[in-house]
Amino acid sequence: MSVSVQHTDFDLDAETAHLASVSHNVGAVATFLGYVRGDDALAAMTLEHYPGMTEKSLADIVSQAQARWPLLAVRVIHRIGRLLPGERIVFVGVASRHRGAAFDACEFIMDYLKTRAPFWKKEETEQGARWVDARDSDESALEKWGK
Amino acid sequence: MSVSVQHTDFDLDAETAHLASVSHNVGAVATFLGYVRGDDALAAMTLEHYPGMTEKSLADIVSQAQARWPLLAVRVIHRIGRLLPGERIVFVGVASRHRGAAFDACEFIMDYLKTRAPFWKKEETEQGARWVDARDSDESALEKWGK
Amino acid sequence: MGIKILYFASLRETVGCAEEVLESLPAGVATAGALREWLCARGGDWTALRAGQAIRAAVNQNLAHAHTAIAEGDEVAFFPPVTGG
Amino acid sequence: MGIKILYFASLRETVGCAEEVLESLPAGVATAGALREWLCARGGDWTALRAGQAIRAAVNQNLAHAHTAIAEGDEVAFFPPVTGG
Repeated sequence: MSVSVQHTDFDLDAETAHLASVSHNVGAVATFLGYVRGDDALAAMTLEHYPGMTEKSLADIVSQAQARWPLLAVRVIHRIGRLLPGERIVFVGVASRHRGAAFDACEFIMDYLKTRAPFWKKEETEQGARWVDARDSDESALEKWGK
Repeated sequence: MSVSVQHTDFDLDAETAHLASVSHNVGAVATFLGYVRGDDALAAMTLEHYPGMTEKSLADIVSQAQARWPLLAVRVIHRIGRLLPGERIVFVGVASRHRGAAFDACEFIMDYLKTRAPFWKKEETEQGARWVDARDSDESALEKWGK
Repeated sequence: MGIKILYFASLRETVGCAEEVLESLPAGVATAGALREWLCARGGDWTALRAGQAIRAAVNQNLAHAHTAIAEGDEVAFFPPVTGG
Repeated sequence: MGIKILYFASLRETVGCAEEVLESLPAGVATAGALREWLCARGGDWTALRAGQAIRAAVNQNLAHAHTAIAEGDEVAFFPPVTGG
């Protein structure tokens, strides 16, 4: 398990190659990449977080996933600071023997991250800056995991 | 939509960057990578396919996914020929506005590919060569898509 | 026109044939299932196509059922359950 | 020991404070919910913490409920619903 919170972008090829290389039993790697959408003349997005709690909550989310599925490796990278449209915000990668566990755990981690990890987005547009509202659909996405 | 059946490996960074770049509305890219597992002293895996039908069935699977979810881009790459343990067999990447559609469509495409696309795997081990048996769990994985 | 028949994977190896062309559809054979029975009746290795064996069929590169109609000019394929991905 | 209180995102901007330290827990305040009410009672911008506003709390960096106990030495944070990912 490995969790990073960082300003810089990441090397997708290297991250994925590492997930696949942890064991000769890896048959499946599911990944998720979240991007800054260029909606509504968005100029930039700034991500604030709660240092200390962020790493702790991400590690806890990953532990929950590892308790539910037979995972061989998990990697979570979340960027902070000012990001431009098209830039990557988040990476979740999960390696497992078979695809079912990899897909489920990757989506589970994203659903929990979206509602439990202390990150906040502020959008800059020509009309000024505004904090992004939480989406009800993110909270309801948790229901499929039975909690 | 873009489907490739090829002997060569692929550039994950370039494929993912392309999926993310098709529209400024892309907020989510879900991907799946399948690998040759090094189980049971496996020396190599050879993938045979049905040229013509392969491309047609993959295009049909992708069309079904596009009819069910609001997708911005889909990419499927399936390798054929002789592959060694640790090598990548298949890539499915799906770009969408939000993560739910991207995750669902990516898993749907893999579940259909595993049971409908005409590929066959033959394993080489020290004990000789044998064709891989279809897994019942692959057929039952389709049930969650209501078909 | 005739009819082209393709075999793949373990079935191709068992019957020792990747592709054959029948000059015309055998008498009384109008479906993928009937063609399979006709091929099975050749005996020997061809009994790998007998009822109960897990063999799939495609007609003109679309997955088919036993009752899928076939006609002169069609491409019919027989193969074991797929294992790609 | 005292108690450290952190504010994040829109709430941080509204109350104009990222972090403060109370020298001791206010009298009668023993839960995250009670601390929130005590802060709200400051009035003005602090009423952003009033009941009904979507504000979350964490105690010692774990998500908390209104009834979560707090004690001297704890780190308590208040913030709007998270929007990362």
